[in-house]
Amino acid sequence: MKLITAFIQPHMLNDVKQELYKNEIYKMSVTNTLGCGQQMGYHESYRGVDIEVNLLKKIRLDIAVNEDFVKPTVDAIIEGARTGEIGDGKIFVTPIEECIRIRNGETGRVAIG
Amino acid sequence: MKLITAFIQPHMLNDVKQELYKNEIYKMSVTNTLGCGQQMGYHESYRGVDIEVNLLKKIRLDIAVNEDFVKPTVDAIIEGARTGEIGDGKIFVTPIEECIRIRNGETGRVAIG
Amino acid sequence: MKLITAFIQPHMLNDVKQELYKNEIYKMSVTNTLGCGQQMGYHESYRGVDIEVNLLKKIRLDIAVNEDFVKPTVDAIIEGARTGEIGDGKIFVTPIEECIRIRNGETGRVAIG
Amino acid sequence: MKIKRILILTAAGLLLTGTALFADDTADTLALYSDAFDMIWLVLAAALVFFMQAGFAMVEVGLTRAKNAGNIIMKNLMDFSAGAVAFFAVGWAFMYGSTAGGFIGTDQFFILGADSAVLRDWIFQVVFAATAATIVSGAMAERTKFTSYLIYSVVISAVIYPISGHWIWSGVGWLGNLGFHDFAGSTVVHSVGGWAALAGAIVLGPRMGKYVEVNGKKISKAIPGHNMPLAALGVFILWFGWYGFNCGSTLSGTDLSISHVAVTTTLAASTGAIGAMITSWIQFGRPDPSMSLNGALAGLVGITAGTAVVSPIGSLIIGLVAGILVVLSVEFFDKVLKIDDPVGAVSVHGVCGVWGTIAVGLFAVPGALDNAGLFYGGGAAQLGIQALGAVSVFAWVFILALLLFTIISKTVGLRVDSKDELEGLDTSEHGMESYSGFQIFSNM
Amino acid sequence: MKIKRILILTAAGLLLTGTALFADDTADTLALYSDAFDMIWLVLAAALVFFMQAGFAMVEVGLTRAKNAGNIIMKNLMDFSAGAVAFFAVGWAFMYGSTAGGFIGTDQFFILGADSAVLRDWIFQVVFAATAATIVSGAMAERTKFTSYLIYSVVISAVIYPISGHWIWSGVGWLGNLGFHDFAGSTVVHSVGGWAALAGAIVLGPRMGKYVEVNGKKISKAIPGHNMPLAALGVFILWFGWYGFNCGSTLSGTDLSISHVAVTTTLAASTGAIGAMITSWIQFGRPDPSMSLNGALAGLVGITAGTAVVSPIGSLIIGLVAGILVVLSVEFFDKVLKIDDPVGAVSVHGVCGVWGTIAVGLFAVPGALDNAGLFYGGGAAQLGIQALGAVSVFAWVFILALLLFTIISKTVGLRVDSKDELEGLDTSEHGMESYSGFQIFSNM
Amino acid sequence: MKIKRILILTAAGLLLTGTALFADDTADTLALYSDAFDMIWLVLAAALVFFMQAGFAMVEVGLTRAKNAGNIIMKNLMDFSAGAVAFFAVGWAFMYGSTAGGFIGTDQFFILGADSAVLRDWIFQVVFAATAATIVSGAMAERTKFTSYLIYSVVISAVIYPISGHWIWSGVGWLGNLGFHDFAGSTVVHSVGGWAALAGAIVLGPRMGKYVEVNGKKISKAIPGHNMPLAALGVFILWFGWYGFNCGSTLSGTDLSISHVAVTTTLAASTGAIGAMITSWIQFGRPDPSMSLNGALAGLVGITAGTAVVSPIGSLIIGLVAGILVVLSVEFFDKVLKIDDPVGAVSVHGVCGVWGTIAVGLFAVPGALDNAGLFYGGGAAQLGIQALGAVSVFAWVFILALLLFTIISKTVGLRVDSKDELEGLDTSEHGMESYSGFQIFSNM
Ligand SMILES: Nc1ncnc2c1ncn2[C@@H]1O[C@H](COP(=O)(O)OP(=O)(O)O)[C@@H](O)[C@H]1O
Ligand SMILES: Nc1ncnc2c1ncn2[C@@H]1O[C@H](COP(=O)(O)OP(=O)(O)O)[C@@H](O)[C@H]1O
Ligand SMILES: Nc1ncnc2c1ncn2[C@@H]1O[C@H](COP(=O)(O)OP(=O)(O)O)[C@@H](O)[C@H]1O
Repeated sequence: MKLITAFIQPHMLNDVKQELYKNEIYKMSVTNTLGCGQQMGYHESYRGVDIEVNLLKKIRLDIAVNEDFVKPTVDAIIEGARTGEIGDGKIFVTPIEECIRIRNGETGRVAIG
Repeated sequence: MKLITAFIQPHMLNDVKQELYKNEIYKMSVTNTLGCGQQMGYHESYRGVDIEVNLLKKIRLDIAVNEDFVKPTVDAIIEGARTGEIGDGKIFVTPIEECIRIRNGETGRVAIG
Repeated sequence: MKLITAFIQPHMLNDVKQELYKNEIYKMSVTNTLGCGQQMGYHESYRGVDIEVNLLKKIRLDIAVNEDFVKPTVDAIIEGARTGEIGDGKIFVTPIEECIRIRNGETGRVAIG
Repeated sequence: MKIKRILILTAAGLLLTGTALFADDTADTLALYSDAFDMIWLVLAAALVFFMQAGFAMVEVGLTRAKNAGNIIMKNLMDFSAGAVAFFAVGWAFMYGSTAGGFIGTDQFFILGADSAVLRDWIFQVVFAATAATIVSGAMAERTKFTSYLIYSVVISAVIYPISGHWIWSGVGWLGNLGFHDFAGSTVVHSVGGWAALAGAIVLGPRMGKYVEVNGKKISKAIPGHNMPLAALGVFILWFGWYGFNCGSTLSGTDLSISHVAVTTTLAASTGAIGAMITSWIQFGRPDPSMSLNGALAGLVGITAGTAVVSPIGSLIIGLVAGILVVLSVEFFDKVLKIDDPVGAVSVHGVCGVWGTIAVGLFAVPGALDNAGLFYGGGAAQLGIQALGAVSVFAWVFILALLLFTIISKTVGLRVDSKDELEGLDTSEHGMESYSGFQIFSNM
Repeated sequence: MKIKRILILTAAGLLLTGTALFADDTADTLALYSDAFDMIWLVLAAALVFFMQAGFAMVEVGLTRAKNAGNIIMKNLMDFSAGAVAFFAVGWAFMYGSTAGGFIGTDQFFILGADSAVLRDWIFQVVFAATAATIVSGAMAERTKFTSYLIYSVVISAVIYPISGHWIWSGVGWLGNLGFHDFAGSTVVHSVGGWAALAGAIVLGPRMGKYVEVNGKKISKAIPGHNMPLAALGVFILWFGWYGFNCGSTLSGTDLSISHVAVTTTLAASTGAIGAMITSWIQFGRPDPSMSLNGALAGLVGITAGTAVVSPIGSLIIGLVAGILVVLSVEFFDKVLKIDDPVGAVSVHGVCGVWGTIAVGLFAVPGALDNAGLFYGGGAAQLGIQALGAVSVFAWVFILALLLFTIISKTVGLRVDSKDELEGLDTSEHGMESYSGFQIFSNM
Repeated sequence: MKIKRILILTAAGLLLTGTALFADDTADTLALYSDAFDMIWLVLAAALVFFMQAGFAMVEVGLTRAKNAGNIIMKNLMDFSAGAVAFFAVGWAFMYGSTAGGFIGTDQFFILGADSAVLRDWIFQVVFAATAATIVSGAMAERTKFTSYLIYSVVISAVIYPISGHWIWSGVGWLGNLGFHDFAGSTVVHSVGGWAALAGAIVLGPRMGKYVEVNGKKISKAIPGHNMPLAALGVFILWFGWYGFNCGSTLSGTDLSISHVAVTTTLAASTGAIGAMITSWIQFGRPDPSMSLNGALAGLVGITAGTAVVSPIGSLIIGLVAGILVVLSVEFFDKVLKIDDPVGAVSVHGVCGVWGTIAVGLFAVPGALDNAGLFYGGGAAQLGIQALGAVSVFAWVFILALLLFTIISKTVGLRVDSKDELEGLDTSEHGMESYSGFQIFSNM
């Protein structure tokens, strides 16, 4: 089992969700985050004083899947989130050793979906 | 060392905390998140237009523990969070390779607790 | 590739960022979280009723790096976040199996930076 | 000669007529002006009192949780709207119609045939009725069924408030006849609201998680309000509106005691805030903002009855006591009686309303009423009447409201179910969120 | 004898003079007082109407997304500021200057040479002009270029509003001469704002993500507002300000119909809220807060034209219908016409403004106008005139505004680009955030 | 004959008596009405000015960080409450008691023996004193010890404000006697507040993180405010209240210059907002909301001194200049002097207060004062007096406040410790959070 963690542009979330749904991936967790990557920050100002904003608003997506679902999931995220511009974001895949469904205590592959 | 990540119902947090305390697990991190799982979303409406809410409010719990604490921790979470209904949530266990206490630079098993 | 996850005091974020920049680590994700560790909670009160606050405001930092960057990153975080007092926080290192840049599909070591 | 005499007579005659005509005209104009003073005074005061609805809404929203904000707003909006229609249909009639034995008014339903003076009085009175009604929503916040609240709103504005109001303010009511003095409504408005709130809070029971058993002992837990700036804004709006509430209660724009009322109102509010701040500082170790805000309101409620008959120094003391009282009372209801009143409505309006009513019997300056207050050597006569009034209105309102809420509870149900309460009433009752997009810990 | 006669004559003479002098003095004082009544009445009413700007700002902020809050505020602040200067320079002249054929005023630019009475009238009128102007910002929220909005503000306050205003309120306008009755501006102010808003919303097009193609059918998506407590506060402020708006429109502080106006205003607002609440309950299964808030405003807009000439019972009905209408109208514009109006400005001000105007022809009580309303047996005469007025003003405003927005759109551009819209106008237009530090899901 | 003559005489006599009686009655009524006008005018104006407290609270809350919101509210609530009691006890006496050499009042402590006219004046004056006091809290926000702020509040309301006020407004003060003109308090109220704020900000030092050394150079960092909608609401409330502030300062409800005051006030506020918007646009490349809001206030402060004596066109210019000035001044204090004033109180109230005072010497129309303004050919006489007044009050307030804050700083301490400042004053000073449940980046 793998945990797929993606950082994407907030306004791409809807498209990503649609792509995931198309691939029958319905389970995920979504968190607000601030990101600093290759994308340059931008400048705001407040009362005439410049603010360098280098932590940009991002969405963090966590999706736990079985091995065979890793590729479809990653592809779906890319499909939904890619614009080709800096700031599109990044995907990390990490191993999961165990997964438990709280409701009934099921574990492992069956619990993840 | 393992990282136990649980997604639970927001209003079960207190019960889960109590169960963890009972098992002498005091360290944890709590994050607000939105989740999409087996639990169906619900419908809100705004000014007469339907909104399908399929990202439900969830709490993400991260607890880093030594191996021998994995089971008690998982059990405590289940004990606190289970209602037997869809939406109860899920627990993921992932490996941690290193753990460092910032205060004094301690690492490994002693640092985690 | 490793994922370095640090929980630090909110007001140390700036210092940590400066230290990371010094070590040419520019990529990171920052999330608001609540933490419960060795640091005792404190007491607020509301309308005369005591509130025991044991979930303290923390910042969660996620930084994905290649192996050779693990030590500099950890050191930089410690440099920036350490005051020597309880509550300084903790760093966890977990393995990453894959990393993909959404923009161009690059994977692995080149994608992380 | 004759001609001259005739001339003189004619001149005098003309003079007479002219003067008379002029005098008539002038008298008419002066009468019109007198009416105009009362008109603009009462309509502006009514507008100010209306604005207090916004104040109540903001205080209640601010001192409760984010997940119920929309519901509270709806309750505040609709208790005014439904209440105004109810007061139009029957409330006014019960309050100011021809009396039946000093207990209830009996005509003028739908204020039919009202002239401009009656309409003026109605507009000034309806906002008072609405104030009494809306006080309750705070004490019943975060757990009451919306439909049930609507029913309650209509009943208090149509029946409960107007009848005790008739006793005191109709000019022919039994309490008023006894010499009971409540200038702007410490009892008529605030206590009525406060005691109805108490009944509601009792029948409803506390919010989930408010009182928790720890080692067999129920202890009170804090459920912090989510928006102090709005709560503070609400208090400032209420204080602002109170100038209409109290000063307007001269009922006349040519009554020069208006400034006296304004001064005592201001001073009592100030010492109320100071009193609550200091008390909270002593009790909890820190000056508590939400208590200090309550303190200002407590001072205002406290001075409302006696504002025209106590001296500025008297008002300082009345406000200070109200400020101290409100903190102790909030603690008492919460920690001892374990009655859950999220915004302190019972303490602010009920308890301090009674204090204000009683204070008239203590601080009334000589000459203002038939009897001076106890502290001015007037003996306990006025005090006794004031106490009688406070008790009578308490009994009337509390019993009726208890009945009303119990009936609602047994029939349509008074409380949302626990899942809905946890989730928040905005979603369950209105299917929406009040702070869409904001990330909020909804488990609190 | 002679002496006596002389004495008498002298006495009478003195008397005559004395009385005359006294009468003169008194008359002067009475005239001054009359002016003073009008002065304080209109200035206070103007202040109340000014405060409605805060109400509009809060309603619009509350019903839109957090990422555009600062932009909305800027629009509300600047449309008043720029509009006031424009109305000072030319607006007043076009509205109240000597008429050219009943169509437009032609002098008094910069209100030069104005005496205290004209200044008084100007201050009361400028806040009405600003109300008309600011209505539009809600309908055009979350996607309009700031510069373009500024241009629009100046044009509506300087030209569009004053000219149709001249037709009706100048005393010499063609519509007024026909007997068109719009007491406080259901048409003059609210419809003007509403129809300009409609034109703006059409030319602008909907917000991104508002209408989505699903299986070849465009369906409407909800874009929830981010702050219901502020929206509610805004409505309470507007309602409060409306006492200045409607009651002040007696234009005289000695007009005893003020209380009548206050009563009908209150009742219509109440039934407006009730009507919208019930309609939303039936239509959507739940009592919708934002719709109920709109309902109160709809009731207020609806009663504004007829407030002085309809009975309290009439006002109850007018408000109720407005409350029902506003919900249906919001749905119609959103779901059928697919015109995106984030706050419902077109429905509240345009549609209910027309309803209020028409309602005069239905509910005017006998004696109030030349013709009684249809329901009082006065026939359709007044109704016809009212309809004519509503249509004329619609045509004038809608066409001109359509033209104006199209020109702006083709030249400076009316809409921000899509990246900026997604990101939010606060950052793109003003380089700042409105809720710094708060964690907000900005993808909504 | 005799009888006839007697008849005539009697008739004339009767007539005389009747007329006299009637004249007496009428005169009494007219005098009462005159009092009534002043009464309702000043009490309503006072209520409006009181409401400005809410405006200040919201502006200050909005322009600072979420973690200090509750503290700011407490400061605003308590500076009024403590200040009102102080002004009651001694402030009024120092300001309006019998003069000692035109420098200080010496009797009427506790306004003992005040009749309705004095009470009326007191209520109108106390809200002005409170305005001066509350201005300071903004400049000292986010780092001041609550106890120390309380001490300051009492001293400014009891001593500093009343004494310079005595110089100008008592009718017997030395500055007033020289012909210094400050209609509603550009100097008396706003500059006093502004200069005390300056002293406070200097003694306190900047907030942590406001000025950072980069390469040996201190540069200014932005610390964004957390709630623009509330800041905007605050400005609208202040503007609304200003109609009471300025128009009420006629001190008479029968003074027909009220409308003139209302017009110049409105126009100056408008051009103030416009001026600041344009200046910020030029300076920073974008129209800045918080600066534009400051601009409206700057225009209002600027017009306050001259509102009754400058023409509408004059007011347009005064406001515009104030709007430009406020932006430049904010930048100057922040970037050049490195004095940290979170809400721009020094620039808005201090600098623009002086500008408004000086502007009287430039724009006073002929006939309004002894000397016309410089631009109307009246020479520099008035200008000189105005400048003298501005400088004297600056010296008086700034030195005294500097002393006061230094003493506080050396004794009880003026500033919270750095850990508390980082954590936020809500937790450290009041043990609570203002936005419980909201997820907020508290590291900002
Ligand atoms: N090495 C990393 N560690 C943690 N988060 C990262 C890392 N690289 C990227 N991110 C996250 O992904 C987001 C997008 O990164 P960005 O630099 O825009 O991607 P790209 O390199 O494809 O342009 C960042 O804002 C950050 O939140
Ligand atoms: N595969 C997954 N990947 C990421 N998060 C998940 C996954 N499955 C569940 N979750 C998280 O757990 C929450 C609870 O899931 P739910 O479907 O209600 O559990 P159950 O399957 O036991 O009913 C979800 O809302 C989501 O936040
Ligand atoms: N075992 C753990 N699991 C998850 N989070 C932890 C753990 N230990 C510490 N944390 C996080 O780190 C933060 C700092 O911990 P703290 O106890 O203050 O560190 P220290 O032990 O160095 O004093 C905590 O508030 C929590 O968010």
